[in-house]
Amino acid sequence: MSDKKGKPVPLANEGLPAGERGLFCDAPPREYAPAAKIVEDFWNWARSQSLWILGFGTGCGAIELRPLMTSRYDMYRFGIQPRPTPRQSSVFVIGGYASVKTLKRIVRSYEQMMGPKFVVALGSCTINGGMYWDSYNTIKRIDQYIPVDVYIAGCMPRPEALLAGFQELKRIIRAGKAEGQNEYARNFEWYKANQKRVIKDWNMPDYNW
Amino acid sequence: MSRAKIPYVPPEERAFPDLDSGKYLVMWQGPNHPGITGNMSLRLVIEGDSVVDCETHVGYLHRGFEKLMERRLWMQNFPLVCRIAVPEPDFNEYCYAAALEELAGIEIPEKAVWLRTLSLEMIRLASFLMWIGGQAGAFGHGTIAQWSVTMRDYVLDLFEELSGGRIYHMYIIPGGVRADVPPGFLRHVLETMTVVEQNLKDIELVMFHNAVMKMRAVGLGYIPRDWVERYGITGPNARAAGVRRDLRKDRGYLAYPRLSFEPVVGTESDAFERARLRLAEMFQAIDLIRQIVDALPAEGAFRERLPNPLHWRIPAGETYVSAECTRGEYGFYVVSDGGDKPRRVAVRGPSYTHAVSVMERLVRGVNIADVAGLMVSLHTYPPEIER
Amino acid sequence: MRELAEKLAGRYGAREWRDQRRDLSSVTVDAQRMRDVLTWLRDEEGYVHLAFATAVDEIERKAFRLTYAVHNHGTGHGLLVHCEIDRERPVMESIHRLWGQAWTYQREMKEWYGIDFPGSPRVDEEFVLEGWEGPPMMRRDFDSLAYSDATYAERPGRETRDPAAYMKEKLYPEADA
Amino acid sequence: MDIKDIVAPFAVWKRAFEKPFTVRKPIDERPGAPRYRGFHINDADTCVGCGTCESICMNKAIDLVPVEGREPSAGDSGLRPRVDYGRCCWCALCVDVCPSGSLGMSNEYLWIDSDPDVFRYVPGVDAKPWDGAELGYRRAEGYRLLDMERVPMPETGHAEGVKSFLELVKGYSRDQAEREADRCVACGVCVASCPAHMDIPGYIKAVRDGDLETGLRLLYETNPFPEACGRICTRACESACAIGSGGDPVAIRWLKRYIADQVELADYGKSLPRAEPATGRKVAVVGAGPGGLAAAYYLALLGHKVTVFEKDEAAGGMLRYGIPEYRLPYPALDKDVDYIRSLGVEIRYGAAVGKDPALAKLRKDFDAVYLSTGLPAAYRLDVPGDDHPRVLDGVAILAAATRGEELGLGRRVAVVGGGNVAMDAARTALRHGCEVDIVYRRREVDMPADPEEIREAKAEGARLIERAIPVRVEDSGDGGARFVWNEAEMVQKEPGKRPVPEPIPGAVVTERYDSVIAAIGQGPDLAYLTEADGVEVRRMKPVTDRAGRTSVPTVFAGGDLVNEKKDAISAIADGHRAARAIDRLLGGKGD
Repeated sequence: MSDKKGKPVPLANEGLPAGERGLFCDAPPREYAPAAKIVEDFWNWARSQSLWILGFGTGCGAIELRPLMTSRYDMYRFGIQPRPTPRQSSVFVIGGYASVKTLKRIVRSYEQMMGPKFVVALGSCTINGGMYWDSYNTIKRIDQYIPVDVYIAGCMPRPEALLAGFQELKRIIRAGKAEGQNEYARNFEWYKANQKRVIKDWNMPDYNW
Repeated sequence: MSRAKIPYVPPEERAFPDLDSGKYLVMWQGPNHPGITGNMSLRLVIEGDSVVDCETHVGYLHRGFEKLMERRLWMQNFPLVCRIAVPEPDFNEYCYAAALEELAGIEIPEKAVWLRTLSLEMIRLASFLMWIGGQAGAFGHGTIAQWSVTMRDYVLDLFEELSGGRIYHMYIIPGGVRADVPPGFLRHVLETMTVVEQNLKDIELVMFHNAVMKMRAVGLGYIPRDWVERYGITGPNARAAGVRRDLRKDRGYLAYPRLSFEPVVGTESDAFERARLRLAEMFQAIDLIRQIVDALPAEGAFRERLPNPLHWRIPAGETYVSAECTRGEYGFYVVSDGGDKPRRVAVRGPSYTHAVSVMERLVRGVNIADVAGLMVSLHTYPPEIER
Repeated sequence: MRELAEKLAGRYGAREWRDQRRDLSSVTVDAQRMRDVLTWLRDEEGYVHLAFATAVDEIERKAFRLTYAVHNHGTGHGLLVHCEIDRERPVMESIHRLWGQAWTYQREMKEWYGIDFPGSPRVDEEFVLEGWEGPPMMRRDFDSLAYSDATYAERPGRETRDPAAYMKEKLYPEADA
Repeated sequence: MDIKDIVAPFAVWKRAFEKPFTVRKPIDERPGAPRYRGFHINDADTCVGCGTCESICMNKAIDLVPVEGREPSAGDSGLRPRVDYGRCCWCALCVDVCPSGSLGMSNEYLWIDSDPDVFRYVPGVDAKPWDGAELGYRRAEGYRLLDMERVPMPETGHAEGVKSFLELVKGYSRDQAEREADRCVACGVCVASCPAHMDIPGYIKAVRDGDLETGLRLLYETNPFPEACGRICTRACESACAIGSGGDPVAIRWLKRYIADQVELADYGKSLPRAEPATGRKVAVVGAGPGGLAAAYYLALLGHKVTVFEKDEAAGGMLRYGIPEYRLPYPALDKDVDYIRSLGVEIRYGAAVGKDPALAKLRKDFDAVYLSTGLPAAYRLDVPGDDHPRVLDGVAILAAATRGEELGLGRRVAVVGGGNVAMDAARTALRHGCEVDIVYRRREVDMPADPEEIREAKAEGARLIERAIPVRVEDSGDGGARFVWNEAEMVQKEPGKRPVPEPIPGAVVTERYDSVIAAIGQGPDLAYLTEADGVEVRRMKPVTDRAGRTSVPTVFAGGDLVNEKKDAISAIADGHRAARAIDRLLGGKGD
């Protein structure tokens, strides 16, 4: 488990027999190669119509997702619904501030998500630290660690603002400009370096980077 | 459906199952899991489908409030404190404001007393409405949340009208409250209460006269009477165990001594009983809100003059102010060294006990499918554990 | 209350009794008698509820002041029991056998202040932090802002001007010349 | 469990026929509540750029930035707050605290962007869709985080005050001073307006902290006349005070006085800097008014040997001879002067430069000369008959009162003029039991005197005659004078300029007075400047640069003689600047 002194943890497959090393993922994420324009446009349209949100309440912004997913705002009618696991989700909502401990889970969940995937960041805290700008345990800019497609200002943004944010995300997706996932693949080393700079207990079970 | 009586095991004596024996499975529930309240996690050790051991892991929401508060002026902390417990920020605001007023020797105007009480009861109702949706959802009953969260939103609309904020109201400011009620507000309150009450009656019918709910919740998470003292359990969790304790009565703060209500006390102390008790407290909150609306003085100041917030110094001293929130005893321990910033602020959230010590103990022997229901039935908010 | 104050003083040498409110008092005892005091208060005087336990960094006095808040439901009276321990070698007797939730407070104090409670369950495990390499962060000599600035990148482009300095620069720059 | 538990849940179905909770178009149908705390709005013209919003913001979300087309001016820093929505928590403390009340919040809550760098703007300057929003959070009526009312100054009532020359203003007690100092937000907007650029926020903080030694030290850094200025300063700072943009300005002058009053002269030395080692250079200062003595003080601090030449028999200049005792008691002035003298400044009384000694001699005997001779010569009324023996000079009357001479004003007195000297003369006359008419050619609002002075003169019983243009003075034949004036109306001659009085034909009024006191202004007496000295003079003023250097390298000039403001604090500032320039001339560093 975690190394208390914060010394670099050995790679997870270190010392394993060669045959078992494959249990751990060594391959970095790849950029998505778009299909022919007309096909891709159709796919983008389809993607934009079914945004499946990962139900991970990373911060206080998650509280406004609850009204959004129930009858008053009813986001299902817009093709948005929460999913319990990253494997089924396409949208990651960063609900405000991210403590270092949560950031590690955010990174892991994000990497587990299937492409194409998008990130929506809520509130001041994700943009420039928000009210925790001087806290020792919260990061200030989420875009240093994972790519973000849409920001919604507010502390916290109301459900209506969230809906508007999702509409904006849909617009971007349809226009083929939601490039976060490719951004992450392109600048993987940079993101990893940033992540490792703040996450001292770097223990990601079945990844090897 | 017997109400299980769990033999007493001292909390510090854990089973420590032999994980290498092959009999057990270690499973993490959370932080990314629909069956967890907020952002925390449980490390469960499972044998078959029942839990034999549990460790709670908290800190995913740790922002270091208590450190940050030592860096900020007394008044600057006022917007900060409400963020400690997201679904019901007002208790933070009240405890912090009351502690400052006590240390600085400030008496707040009568009208502020009533408006604070109104605000606290409204958020109590809102918080319970949010909770009941979660409780029903944890037992596979999704409809309730569709109703109750909307009801909560109606209460939040009232807050928006009163204070200008939906979630973080920042209304109870040291010295009083920030604004008087807007015109027509009290009528809106009464109208909303009628709607909420109507819906709560439906919820009661559907959720509490429900075979599935009874089969799953009755007997789940039984808290023996003597655990209340042993673990420092407060609020509905304690009252459901038959302990008649309610700070609103016992401490008699704000306008509560002048309101007519009796703490709701249960007997059976299981998840079902706690849910029923909270439902009764929701009706009670509606009743209290109506009483407050009746008694609210029409005239008068709503705020006491304070020194310039930029150089406000509070005389050296310490105090602990507590209030009865939906989960139990919420308290602020504030130490001043006579400077313009707090020397130390410690926040006592009821979830600290309920979600860690009590949860770890209660979850043993529970079916994994019921862990979420049990957790919700303790009504915990992780941000107040780790601050 | 007077009576309790005298009993505490007589039995345990408690001092500095102060009534903060009608229903809240504070008292100081020696650290090595704290456990006895709390046991006695719980078992004999009805202070059965431990509301919280925490520490205050008295860095000027090179001490940690520990506070245990106990409450008597019968009389509705709360008591803040203080004791001081050495800041250089902070060790305190554990009370996890007195209250079932005390170990979390002790775990918290261990992580946040570096106060050790030998024998307390999981006291050496990380509590809210993960991979923390700095000093215990609630100590007053730990500068949160400096740490944050050094560790977490800020969005560039922020710059502010002091009104007095700006007006000087614009209106009477020669004053220093 | 009974049958009800099976059946009851089906009650849900009745909801199928009810109106759904769902909001059809949430964004359009649900604007923020009237009090909603949305994005900021700011009335950039009302805003004074004091930065109190920045100070109260716990998130460091607010920066003060220069904005285009807005330059600093008195009482406005020219900066405007920029809000970073990567920090803001919408607590609206900035709105609650804003002294001018310019800051507010709209009820707009939608701002979505893919670029995280856009979330900051200057409200009221950078155009946004929510500019001018009617709805949104405003500070509630009767609710302010800052106290907008000044702590009242204890004063002798007018009925009582007019009977004697005792000081009217009693001064703050410790508690009052600390409460008043607490109102300051330490923005520093006032500093630019003070001619001496005193560290006003600094010494107010010292009052707040009860640290009067630091306070005194800060005062003396820029002003060696705190007792005098704490009473009679024209206080441009208070007009610039940010708190004053929405309430009573902080009583900066009274707080200065409080510091000086509280510290005994014997204790001054403990907190004030000591003089540098003697440099052996000698400087002559002409005129022991505030400007001259200020120069002397700073020169002495720098280690120079200073000799002050004063034509009168006591030091203080206009502070002593022009300002009545009830406003500035002599012991207070003496305290300031005595401290300056304690640094080794020598004052030669009765030494009228020009007669004895001549300026040329000073230039020869001293390394530098500072001219601070002020404006001793009163202007005449400049109407026929202004040489009548009952037409008196206001400044001379005040000086005579200071010397304790018999004034012999008679019973009815007219004071002509609308400045502070006129008010002082009127109130002095009132204290000598006269009936006083103040005759002014424009309206009361046009008077250059301090509004407070005008108010008090009227309260003490002076009658104000506005819009009266003097025509002539005649002898009344019974030892008095008949003063004749023409009533006037105010005419706006040029748009944008202030209106001028035009005589109404035929509306001539004649009143008999025992004395007519002319207080319409003073001019310099430059008789001591001979051509041989070579100091260039233009329009009755020695030509100087900002540091007071004249055309002759070793001769400096300042104070009322040179500057436009013609008040004590400007003279002090001139003296300080000149002292630094002289020090540099004499080989020092000048600080």
